[in-house]
Amino acid sequence: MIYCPKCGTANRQGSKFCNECGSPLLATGLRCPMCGAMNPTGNLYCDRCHARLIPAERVPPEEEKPERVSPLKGISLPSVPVTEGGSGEKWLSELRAEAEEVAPLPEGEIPPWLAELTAPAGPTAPEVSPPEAAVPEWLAELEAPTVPAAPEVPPVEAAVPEWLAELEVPAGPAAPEAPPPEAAVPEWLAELEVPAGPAAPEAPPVETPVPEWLAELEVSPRPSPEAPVPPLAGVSAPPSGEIPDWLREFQAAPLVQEGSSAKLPPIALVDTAASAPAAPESVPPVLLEEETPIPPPGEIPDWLRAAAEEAPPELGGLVPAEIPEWLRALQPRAEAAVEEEPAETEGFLSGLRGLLPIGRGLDMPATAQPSLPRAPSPAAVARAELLQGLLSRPLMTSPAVEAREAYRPTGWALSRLLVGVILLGAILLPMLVRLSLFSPPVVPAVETLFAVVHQLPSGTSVLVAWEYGPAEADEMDRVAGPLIDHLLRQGARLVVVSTRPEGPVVAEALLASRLADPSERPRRIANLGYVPGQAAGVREVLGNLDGRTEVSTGLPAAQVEAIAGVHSVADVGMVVVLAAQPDDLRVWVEQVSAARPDVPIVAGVSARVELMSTPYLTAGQIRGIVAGLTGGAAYEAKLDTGWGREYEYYLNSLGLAQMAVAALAVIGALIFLVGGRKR
Amino acid sequence: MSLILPWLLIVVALVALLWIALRARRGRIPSTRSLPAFDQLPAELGHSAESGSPIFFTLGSGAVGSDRTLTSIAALETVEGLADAAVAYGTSPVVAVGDPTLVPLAEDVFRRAWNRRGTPERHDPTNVQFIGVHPTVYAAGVADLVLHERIHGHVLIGSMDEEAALVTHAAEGRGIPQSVAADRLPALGAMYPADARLAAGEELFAGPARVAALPWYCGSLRVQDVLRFLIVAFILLKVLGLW
Amino acid sequence: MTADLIGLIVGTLLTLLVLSYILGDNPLYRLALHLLVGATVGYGVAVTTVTVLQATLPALRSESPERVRVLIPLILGMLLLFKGFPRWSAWGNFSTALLVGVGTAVAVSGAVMGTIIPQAAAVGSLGDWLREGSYGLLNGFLVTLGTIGALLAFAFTVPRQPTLRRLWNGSVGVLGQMGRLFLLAAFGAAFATALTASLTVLVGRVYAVTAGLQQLLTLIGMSGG
Amino acid sequence: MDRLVTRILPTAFAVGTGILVLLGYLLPIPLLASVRDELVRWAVIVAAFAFILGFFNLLRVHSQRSRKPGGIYSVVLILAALVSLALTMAALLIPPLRFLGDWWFRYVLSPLQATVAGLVAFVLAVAAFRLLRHRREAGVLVFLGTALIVLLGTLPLPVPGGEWLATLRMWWMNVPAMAGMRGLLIGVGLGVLLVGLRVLTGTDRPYSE
Repeated sequence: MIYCPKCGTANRQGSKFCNECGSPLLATGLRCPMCGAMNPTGNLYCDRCHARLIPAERVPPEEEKPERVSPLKGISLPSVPVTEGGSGEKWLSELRAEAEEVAPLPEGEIPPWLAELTAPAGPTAPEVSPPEAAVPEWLAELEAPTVPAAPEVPPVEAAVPEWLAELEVPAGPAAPEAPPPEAAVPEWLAELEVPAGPAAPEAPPVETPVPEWLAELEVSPRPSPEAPVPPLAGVSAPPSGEIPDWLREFQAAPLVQEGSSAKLPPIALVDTAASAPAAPESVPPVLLEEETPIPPPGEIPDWLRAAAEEAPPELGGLVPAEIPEWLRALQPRAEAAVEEEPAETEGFLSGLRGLLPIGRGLDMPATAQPSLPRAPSPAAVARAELLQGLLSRPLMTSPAVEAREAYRPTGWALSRLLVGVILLGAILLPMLVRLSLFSPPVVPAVETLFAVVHQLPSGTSVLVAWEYGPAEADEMDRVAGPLIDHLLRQGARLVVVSTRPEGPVVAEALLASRLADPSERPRRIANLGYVPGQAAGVREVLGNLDGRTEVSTGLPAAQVEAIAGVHSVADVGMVVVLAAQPDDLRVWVEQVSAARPDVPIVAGVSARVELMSTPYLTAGQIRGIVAGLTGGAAYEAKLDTGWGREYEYYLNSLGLAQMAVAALAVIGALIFLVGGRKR
Repeated sequence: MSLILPWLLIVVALVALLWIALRARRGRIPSTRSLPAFDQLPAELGHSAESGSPIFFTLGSGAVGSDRTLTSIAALETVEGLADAAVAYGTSPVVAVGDPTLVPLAEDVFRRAWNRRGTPERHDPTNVQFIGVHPTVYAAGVADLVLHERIHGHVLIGSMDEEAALVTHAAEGRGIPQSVAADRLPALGAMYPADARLAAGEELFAGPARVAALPWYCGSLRVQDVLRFLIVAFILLKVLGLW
Repeated sequence: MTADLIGLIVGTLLTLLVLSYILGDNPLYRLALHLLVGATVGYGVAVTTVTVLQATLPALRSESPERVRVLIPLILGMLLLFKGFPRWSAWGNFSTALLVGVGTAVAVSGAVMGTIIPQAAAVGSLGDWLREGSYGLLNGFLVTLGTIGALLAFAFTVPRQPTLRRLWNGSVGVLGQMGRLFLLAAFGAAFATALTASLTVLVGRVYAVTAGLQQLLTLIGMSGG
Repeated sequence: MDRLVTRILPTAFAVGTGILVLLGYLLPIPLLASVRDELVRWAVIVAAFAFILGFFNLLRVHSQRSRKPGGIYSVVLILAALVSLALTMAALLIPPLRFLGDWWFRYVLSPLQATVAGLVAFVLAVAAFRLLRHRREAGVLVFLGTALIVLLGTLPLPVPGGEWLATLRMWWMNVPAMAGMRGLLIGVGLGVLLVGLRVLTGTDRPYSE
């Protein structure tokens, strides 16, 4: 439980705001980078594995702390302050981006993808206490929500992968640029060191800080008389505290003054080609000391051979491991004899060799002497081949998280084919076998529309809003056809306008097919074309009808006879709206009733608009409506314009197709009711 | 039509919004009920980062400048709530828009997310795709993308009608988990039987509050509830003939 | 005449390619679809730019104050094109600001004056219902219950105090459950009407293809025979 | 200077135009109404430029994709876009070439758009078939029941129950479905209103840096 700092209420783990007073809940714990245990925010060391939680460096004062730019609750994000004008070179920001993705988060908050890796796969979404009665999944009111409980993605194994645990820099503000002065030395290595002297190293280490995982491979460079140094590189120190005596004799002379934590390169990656001074025989050579001449491979140094022959009995049954051939080949050795280099005599660097003499050539740039490449010795060639072999081996990485290949839902192709075949069959059947299953129904709205159009005096001009394009033409042509035909028969003069780019072209096609005598076209029909801008365009065109150009003839509208005497919507006897979308109907009804409330408005709409259009019908704003193919068929039956044959085809096909889909829905319901829910 | 009622509604809404904004500043942020369509998006984003394939957003064809503007803006804010997380994971989602006015606004969402992260040059403007002007053509184009691109999850949020069924059909065919938020009735009729977590009608506008959880988003949901009760009272008064 | 014949062949062929999606997603369908997406965008760009330019250019040439009123949107339009280049994208903020501002106002006024108030007021009163006879009362009551229920089904925030919360669940929660059923009725009706509309279009397309094929067969028969 | 041009001025501009246009709707003052119409006309012109932006976005996306496997489709798309642009421009601007534009619209665009609209019926049918696989709560019966009533009531079979089904459909659409639709539309209206107020008060700034 998390206790709210303001009102003390106990809130559930992981909630971001207090349930009682709503104040944001501060971070409630620090996760130990080594063992993952959660520690109270105040801890310096982890309770379980005593690893240091907060690095020893100075905590940046308040104003330097990067202010959280986007306080995104629920998603714990490494937020990076926006650096004005880009920060340094591009490679640095990319490095920062990768380092940030790997480095742990400042307040101990772990990004969900990682939290999933460490914590057992639990619900990661920040749960807000959902009130009992309010439905968890919005429609699952009577029964458990159908949301698939088990996430499809197989939960990633909970244990932190080994490579990630090592890579994590110890918790604490992970500013990658600021080199941590001293990597937290693991427990077992700390014991081998001399208990840290009070004097913290004044001179910051010259070499670059060695990352944690690399430090483990090195032998502690600070041998002290009491704690001898294990002789061989790479041999990890015995875990128990006391040092076996076989080890003690290999103890090297105190080379480095106590207290200096100079970090030497871990493995003797010594550039033996450089003119390193030959260490005098008297000082027992330590493999890692830079200046020690390494005997050529095959020829064992006498101190090692002595140790090998002696095989001191008290080894406690430990047979001295003989060095395998491939490791010996890797053993570096001195290539050329190097001349003597005087050791330093005084100052705190006394005893060190190979130091740059003060004054001589310090100002000279360190140029490498170009040594002519001699024929590489067979050993070097062998080493190179071995390295090449290692590199050419395929990279063994953790099994790549293959893209979760989407599983195909069961019976998908089968149900798709079944529905397709039945649907096409139902549509084609009336063409093969002459059916007369369905006849045009009697629709009250069509009756009123027919009556309104019937009493229209001859010669009145009618404004037609053509709000459909080619995609809806197959349905809307059959809805609008009889209505337009009836208007033309009544002697009305049509003024066509559209707020869709494709409207005028589709209008031309239908008007041409429905006008009995094409020569009467200029007298009967004026197509004013496309008006951009939904409601604003409509308002504009209602105010000024004859100011536009007629599409089919290209003449200005004033010269077209069909629109003579009509300047605005005030001069129009009726408005017909042919709408395939509910919005278009609403826009036209609002604008026309606003501009001229008493003009009769009728509509021819698609089936999908029928549900939204009934309020206008009941409110009296629209006098009559013909909706969908059934409406068109009913109107055609009353008008009998000779298109009856086509309507019969359409009606039967549509009726059968609807029956087919209804049957499919019921069958599907039974199948999947019995067959079981989605896995 | 008298203009008193619209003024009354807008003024009351403004006053309620300012009052709740003050309460939110004092820490009293209302907790909202959970909406599965949005609550699982952050986790979905994590999985998508793991699998390396992006999440696909279908923003619909609601033109900015028309009366569908605010549905598209709510959808953009939901995507913006996820943009910072997506950018932090390095997988920036693919967004398909059906109206040209949405192209600049959608690109800005990700460009600013990369700017906030400090690496503006990693912004790839082609992750916002303008597909087709006509709604049905847009839906068919998006369905083709969903069928053939490597995507991890599909989120449909915005202004669409029943042609949205083309997109959810394609995503269901590939077994891709989907979240759908639609506010138009034909779309809701087509989306209810689809294989998707549904947020219906007004719940689309709760998307930003659930994904980004900023105080003023949660506050405005509380205002919607306040207005809801006022309208219920108005309806009851009208039924009793007192208005 | 040959243009119509070629057109008929092309139209019928393209319709068949798109209908083949019913049997399964195939490369031919994808070709036809990509052709459609490209053609629609090309058509849209052409119509919009020509219409807008035809509306603005004459005003630009005339010396009247009308010029200024047209110049500003054209400049804003040019600025919007900067959004195509991420580096100067910020300069297009004015144009998107105009689109968002105007769009917001249009949407808010549409929502308030076109949807909320008319729909809330359309519930009618007891008097109206009684005038429609005994059924009127039942219908009116059901519509009111359903509207209020559907509205309360979306309630987002819940009171925190336990006592208030129990009261809330008892009242708003129950009404919300019922409202959800009315919402599902609306979804079912929307589904059915949308299905009827698109089925009509599908029937029309199948008829167009069969008519086209029959016409081509007769032509081939005629020229062959 | 940077903050002023990319943040403060656009915010002022958006809030200003928004409030002006909204007042144009809410106050019956002719001056405000003309300012409102003028600003809406500006938005239409700027939207046309957005179309050009969208067109180049399409070309850029698909030219990139045409280099990847399966790029032939993107090549077809780019060609179709350019041909369609040229033919329609010619049809609108050069009267003698008008028949080309009409041919392209009538025999390529229309059949394709109509047939894709027809596919919507197929996918809706598949969704109806698999309805119980995705939704398992009691409410699905209301959805299925309503869909069947409205679907079968549209074109009743000439069987005796046919007439009764048509009247049941009429009632079902005018009472339960209408009530649900009304609640939904009012709810969506509230959502739109609140997002609008957040934009008009400058809280949400999708346009600003």
